[in-house]
Amino acid sequence: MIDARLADAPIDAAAELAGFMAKLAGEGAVVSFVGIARPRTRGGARVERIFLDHHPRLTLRSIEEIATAAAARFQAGAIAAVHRFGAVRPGETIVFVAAAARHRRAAFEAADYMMDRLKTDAVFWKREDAVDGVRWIEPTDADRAERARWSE
Amino acid sequence: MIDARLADAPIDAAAELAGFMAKLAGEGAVVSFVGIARPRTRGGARVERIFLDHHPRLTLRSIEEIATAAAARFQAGAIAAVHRFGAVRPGETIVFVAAAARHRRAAFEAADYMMDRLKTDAVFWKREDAVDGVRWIEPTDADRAERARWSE
Amino acid sequence: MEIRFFGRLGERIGREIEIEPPPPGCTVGELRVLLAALYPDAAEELASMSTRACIDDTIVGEEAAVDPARAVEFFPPVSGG
Amino acid sequence: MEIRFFGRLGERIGREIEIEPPPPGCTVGELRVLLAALYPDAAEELASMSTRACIDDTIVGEEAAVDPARAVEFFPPVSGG
Repeated sequence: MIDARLADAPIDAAAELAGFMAKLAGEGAVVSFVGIARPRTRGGARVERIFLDHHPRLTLRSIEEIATAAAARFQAGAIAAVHRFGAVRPGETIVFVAAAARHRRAAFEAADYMMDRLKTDAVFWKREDAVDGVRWIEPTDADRAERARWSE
Repeated sequence: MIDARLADAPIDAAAELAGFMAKLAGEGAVVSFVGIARPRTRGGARVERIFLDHHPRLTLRSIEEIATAAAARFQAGAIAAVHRFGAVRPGETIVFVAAAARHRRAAFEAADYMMDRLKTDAVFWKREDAVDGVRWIEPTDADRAERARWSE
Repeated sequence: MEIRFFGRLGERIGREIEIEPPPPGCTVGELRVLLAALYPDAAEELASMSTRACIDDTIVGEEAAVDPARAVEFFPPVSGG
Repeated sequence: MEIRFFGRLGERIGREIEIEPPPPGCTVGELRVLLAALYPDAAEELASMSTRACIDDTIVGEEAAVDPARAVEFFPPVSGG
């Protein structure tokens, strides 16, 4: 069961978790990750909003590909990946992922893997609008290093 | 902010996540783990219930200690650890943990650490009542190996 | 005095029993022997060093003095959650 | 024909523009040169190989043929989510 979606309105992480758990079929372990838009830039300036430009088809396709790869690689019985696009205010949930598996190690790894890939490979173009200016963002070196952990 | 609790009734994981997120103060990453009582023993027999015997003070103290250690070790700004005791039916949530941190790696590790320690060090005595008999359970070799990953 | 048992031992013997206070100077190790005589079905577990003794919420060793005013608790190995 | 831009390029040029169909046989590489002349402020990014070209939802190389009936899209490096 793979549920990959784009959201144009704030994501309610608790409602997502409830919906995800309602569909489980005997898995003993559920790991979820919630990413929340940060109130400050790396430099410390107040962020007014994040703008996530996206592609009408390829963005969702990239999320589906990551979710499907996580399910297969970690034998996760259920996977969810929900991502905002458009304008996101600080404090709003920007991404929710969940993985359910028989054992907790697989559930942790599937969620961790999805986040590392979403942070580098998902088809978004992210702009940070802060009080000190507007910046288009690329994956950080830390993001690339996390992503590299999963290379075969 | 550390919230360690015992629960004598089913845990509502989504409500726990909602309550946890409502108390955050700017952390960008939240990882939660939900453990669900399994419907089958390792041998495949149907489980009628899990019974978690606990100590009136030391059980909660052990959970508090694990939560506090996770917060300190991973600089997690917020930690929750909620555990059932008494009789638990298959499909019911037996444990909920959550960790919030500035960055996702710390949040993942804090939740992972708490689960590995709860599965071996939490003061519970677990009995599995299955259709083929009643068994008192001890940590598995896999549980001990997971726990050992965090030894200094 | 009060003695309490948890887990498998609690199931076998009961959560709490009241026994005659042991003689002054009795140690935890001697209390195990005394209890094993009262509950031969649980003798092996009572004698096992994997069964820990606890007084006032603190794990104690075999030489710890038994005070009839302070309950002694016996814990089989914990299972974790 | 339709050309679409995303991310920083979309902000600079606009999401979608309509241009005169390029001459038959035009490649994606030649289209970049043509667009750079139209949008000198974006010339550097249009020429950069880190800006990928995409036709029919598939990333294509510099030698790919431009068909006026099929929009070409230009993607700066993705940021991830």
